[in-house]
Amino acid sequence: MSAIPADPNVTAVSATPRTETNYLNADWSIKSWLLTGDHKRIAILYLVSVSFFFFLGSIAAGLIRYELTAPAGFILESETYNKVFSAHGIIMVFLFLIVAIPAILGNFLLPLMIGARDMAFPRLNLLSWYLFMIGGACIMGGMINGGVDSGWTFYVPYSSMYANSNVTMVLTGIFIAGFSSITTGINFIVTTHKMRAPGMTWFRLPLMVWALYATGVVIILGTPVVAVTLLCIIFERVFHLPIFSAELGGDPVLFQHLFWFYSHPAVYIMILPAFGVQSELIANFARKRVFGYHLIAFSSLAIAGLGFLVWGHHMFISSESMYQGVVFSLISFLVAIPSAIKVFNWTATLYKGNIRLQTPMIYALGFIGLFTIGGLTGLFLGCLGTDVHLTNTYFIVAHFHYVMVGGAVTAFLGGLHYWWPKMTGRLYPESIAKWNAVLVFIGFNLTFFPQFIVGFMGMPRRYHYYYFAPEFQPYHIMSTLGSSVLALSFIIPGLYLTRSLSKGAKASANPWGAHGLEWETSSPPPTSNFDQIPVVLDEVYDFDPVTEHEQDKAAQALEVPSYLSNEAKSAESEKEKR
Amino acid sequence: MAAIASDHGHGHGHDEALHHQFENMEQQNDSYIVGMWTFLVTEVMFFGALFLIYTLYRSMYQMDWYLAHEALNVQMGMVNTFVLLFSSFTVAMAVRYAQLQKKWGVLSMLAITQVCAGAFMVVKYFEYQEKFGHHLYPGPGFGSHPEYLHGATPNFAQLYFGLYFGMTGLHGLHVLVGMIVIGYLMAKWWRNSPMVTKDYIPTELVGLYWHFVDLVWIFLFPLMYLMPKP
Amino acid sequence: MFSNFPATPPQASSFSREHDLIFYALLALTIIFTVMVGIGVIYFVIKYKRGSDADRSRPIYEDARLETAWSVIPLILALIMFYFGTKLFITMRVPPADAQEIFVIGKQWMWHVQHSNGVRENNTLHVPAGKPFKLTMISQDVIHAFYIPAFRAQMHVVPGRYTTMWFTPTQPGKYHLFCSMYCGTQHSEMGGTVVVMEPREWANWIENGGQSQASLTLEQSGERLYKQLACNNCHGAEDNMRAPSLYGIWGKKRTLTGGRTAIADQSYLRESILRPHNKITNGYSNTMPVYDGQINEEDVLKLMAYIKVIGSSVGGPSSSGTDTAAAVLNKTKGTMSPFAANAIQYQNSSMRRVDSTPTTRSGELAVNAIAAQQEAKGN
Amino acid sequence: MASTPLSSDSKHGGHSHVQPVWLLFGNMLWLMILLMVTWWASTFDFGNVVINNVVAMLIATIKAVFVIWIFMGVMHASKLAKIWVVAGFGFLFLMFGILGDYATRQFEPVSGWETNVPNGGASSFPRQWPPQKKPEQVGENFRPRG
Repeated sequence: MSAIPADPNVTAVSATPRTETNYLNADWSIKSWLLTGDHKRIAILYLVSVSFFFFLGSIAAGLIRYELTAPAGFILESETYNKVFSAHGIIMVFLFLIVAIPAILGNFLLPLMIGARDMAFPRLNLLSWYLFMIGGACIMGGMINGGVDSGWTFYVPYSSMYANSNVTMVLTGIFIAGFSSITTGINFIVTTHKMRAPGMTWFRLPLMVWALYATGVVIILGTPVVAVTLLCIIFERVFHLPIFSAELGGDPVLFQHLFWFYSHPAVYIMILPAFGVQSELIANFARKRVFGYHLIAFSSLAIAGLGFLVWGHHMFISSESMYQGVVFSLISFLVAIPSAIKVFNWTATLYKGNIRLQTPMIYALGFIGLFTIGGLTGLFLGCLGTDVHLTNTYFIVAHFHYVMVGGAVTAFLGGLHYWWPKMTGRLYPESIAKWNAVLVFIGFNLTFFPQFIVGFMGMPRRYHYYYFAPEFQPYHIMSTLGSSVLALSFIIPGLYLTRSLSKGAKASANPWGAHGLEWETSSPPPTSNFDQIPVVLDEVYDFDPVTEHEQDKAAQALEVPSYLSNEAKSAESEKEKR
Repeated sequence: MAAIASDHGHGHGHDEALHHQFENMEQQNDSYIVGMWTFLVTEVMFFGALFLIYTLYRSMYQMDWYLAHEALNVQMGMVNTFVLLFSSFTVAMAVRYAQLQKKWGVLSMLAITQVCAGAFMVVKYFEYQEKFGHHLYPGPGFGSHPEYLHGATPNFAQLYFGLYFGMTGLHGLHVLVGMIVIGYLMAKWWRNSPMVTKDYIPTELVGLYWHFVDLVWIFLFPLMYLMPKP
Repeated sequence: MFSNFPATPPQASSFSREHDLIFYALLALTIIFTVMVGIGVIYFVIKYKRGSDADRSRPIYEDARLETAWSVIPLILALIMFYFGTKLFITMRVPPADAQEIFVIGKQWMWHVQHSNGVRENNTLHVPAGKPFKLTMISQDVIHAFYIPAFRAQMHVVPGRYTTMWFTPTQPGKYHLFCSMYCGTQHSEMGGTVVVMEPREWANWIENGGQSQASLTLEQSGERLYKQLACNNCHGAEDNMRAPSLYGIWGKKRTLTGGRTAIADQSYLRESILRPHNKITNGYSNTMPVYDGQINEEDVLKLMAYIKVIGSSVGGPSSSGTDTAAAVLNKTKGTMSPFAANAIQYQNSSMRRVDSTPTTRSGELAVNAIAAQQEAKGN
Repeated sequence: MASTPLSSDSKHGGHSHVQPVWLLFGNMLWLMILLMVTWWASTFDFGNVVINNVVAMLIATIKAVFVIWIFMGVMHASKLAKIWVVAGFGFLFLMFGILGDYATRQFEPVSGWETNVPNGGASSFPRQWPPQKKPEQVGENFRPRG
């Protein structure tokens, strides 16, 4: 995209002096951080808080896995086990997955990628973070005060009438966190429509922006429905207004309808930004324009649209009428097509590219593999015949972990590594990160593949004991083994990324030589992003593989390894010269 | 692509009301309007789910809900609807005066709107008082005076009143929030703060919110109070 | 090594084979697509690694043919899988007319199973191989789910309405029974075993009333409860001033106050027992006491079974198994319970067909035999 | 779609269209008349109950359209705002697809499902709040406690 093709191996030593003010060191006071309107600072605030909640959720996950290695459990009573898996579900869904990529990478990158100074409503953006923290505090307050044991789905007769753990506190927390998600959605939609730089037409937008726009639309149309449904449970528990109670003729299945009407689009809120990150990584590390740009952009919107028509496939056996089941199964199969198109397009992008196997690219390639398995196992659950046997078993647990951890978390890590130099102005250690990416892939598969098998054998979800079915134990032992490897592979990036904040090499404006408006400004960018609003003159990702290839050959001829490590070497050589 | 950033947009004089992230007033105004409408779409979905629950249960228990709805006082409902329609008109006038930057016009219209909103809440208070008196609030004591149920089966009538208190209560809460926001807006106009005098958008946004609250009542009133005989 | 390391659930019902066919077809599809994408990615990464000299001229960015190909082909495969899945789903959801009915009541953390000839079980289910069984299920508190992995059958058990599930066990043996919908503290302990027996073995088992103490058939205990609750004070043989007669109302259309009409099926009877004020028969007032909260679901089932049998010689149109066995209670002098007779006759039939056509019942109900035996044992 | 907000030569100042008083007042009067029509429609019986409901909702929708078009100023708002209004309310009907399940329930082939009243009745368990009940420890799956 840059008029002067940035030569990746000759690092453009930025003319401006190294210690110019940027959004990080502009003002060190706490007040400037807590009352900031700057979308980049809000993204950093989100990064810190979301990572904290991810850590808590992972502890709960570790506890579950450890508890399930023995058929009759180790240290937990059933009551506590139910609270632990509910905590894992609620924290991971409402405080990590729905928030992570949109609020951290989305908030940071959207204005940069479309050439705007900030989000359309900066103060609303800050309100979104405060609502998230208040919601998170309420949820964690509920957890500490005794936890909630109704699972993250809060099915009605149990959550409204028979659960005597503090469901009300956690539901108010989720209700408030929902509004944080709505305000982020409003910001995304209005910024994409109204704040694009001159020349940035809709088809010159990076695919990350398309994905964030589609996510914003899904958030706006879905979140209020679950907000009011959970509010009805709060009404029922606190004010005794019977809305879903079966005793008085209400219908518990109606709650499931309203809940899943949001919660299926919610899984698209989680995965669509991951598609956006994925398109960026594949395009910039294969140094080639994405194959079928228009198709990928429209398939994001197609997923956002069709996502609202398929909620019934969560309820095939919950006394939903047979005809409704058939209709939902058909539409669920149709919604799988856009995801399949995306995967094939990414694979085709690699054809005739100049592929660099750096850490973000390894995460991206891992994403393609894991998301393909995750997506295709979804077909088992969309197909009516097999869903009757597989629903509510560990097969479903494995499916949505393949899509959520294999998809959303892998893309989140890939995106975090890719934009880390831009966010913090520091480079992370490439070799450790690369091997850790492989470790994530291995640990993940070892954890969740056995769960497919134990699910097919019929172990139901949310089971604490299985001493009456000892044949499940070998798979659970394998899964716990894998989960320890996975836990390790999530801790390592936490360590070397925080270490890179102080000890990492300084990053230039464009360490990857990538194309994109966000790489035009310095890293970390100044508070108002661009000195002047850039004018976009040409297409997105306009690499030319042949010229790229010649540059690679030239770089290799000079025996100067042209990618990253060269960055550190040139920095030292520059110091010696001075 | 962006190397030669043309210095185009900064020729004309800066409006004081222009926020730093926008390039010109037209972009800013349009952004706020579209942003507010996006928020109103979420509110539509918010109340939409409740209307869906209402539609389902009413189709399931038509006769009992028709009998239970006779406990509602239609005259009070009509008064409330007139009050809200009139307040919608006064808010629209307030927005008009804001565009013409006439301070006292805005303040007077907003004052009338506050009075109307207050009247709405008072009428609602009396309605609720009457229902509590007749033991029509769902819960253990529901329906202890069956004559107020007009022959409806207690279980399904409890569903009706559960939804009645839920939906009108939530709508009342939105009216309350509207009164607070209009109060804040009047304080800003009273103190001639440039935020509202130079830029009519904040007043228009409050107007949009208030019209939405009136919109919900336009649907709530016939569904709750004026049920046709099944 | 793999004997006690199974990777697939046993195939023990008529659905299992067809279900596993679809499952393995989908598995094959998944493996093909994953391998295809995997090889594609690895090949491209190796061939077009940075600096590797491969022909990169004329890169393709848009290729309508290719894109339509990988949109249409997955669509066709998806529709094929949808077709087979739906066919199996419909067979799973429509029980055959001759299926014998079993009532299941899900209660927080245990299953009550009630065979229609009165045999009661907790957390276990004994069924003969080869006969279709229809389970009519209801929950007394929260949503549970009756799940038998070996039969590939699963259905939610919802409070407030009957849900139905059916299967035809084929392979004798002991299989797991789980509650697969989260229902509270001991959700993981709310299960047991499904014992599929040889028909003859099952006939003996049902004959001596299984292990539990079911001395009376459903209809008999219903009759006793009917008298105990003094229903017959008002509901006599004919309509009288106080209450309509219940003789022969099963399956008939009832006219209610306010011009509404309803067919007297299971839901109607249950509704009218628990909350009579909801559906008052035309010409009567709301005088019947409310039994909602006084009696539990089993009593409702007993009363309902008895009301079906009062006065009607032949069962009504609805397809539940017990209806065809209806006989006015006080006339019968049967020798063997119909189930046992039917099961043994099935055993002798030459070819063991999975969906054997039901033998018409002689209409005799051998309850007295069991009752007599019980009294003999009792005193 | 080549136009972007900045490059299009927007008229400066961006003062939106000021609505005349007679339009606002007339709109209010018209809405009050419609209110009376709604009240009359509820008392008047149009044949069967479905038509009554449809008429009531039709009048309410007309009132809603007038409030949105004139009072909320969508008449002279940008094209995008108009799309948002239509999309928002249109999406509501998509959600009413949930009722499709209840509509198709009575065609289920299994007896004991829905009679003409979709939800036959309610569970017979007495409603206690907050629920205090000790489950019976019976059945072979129970793990002997401590």
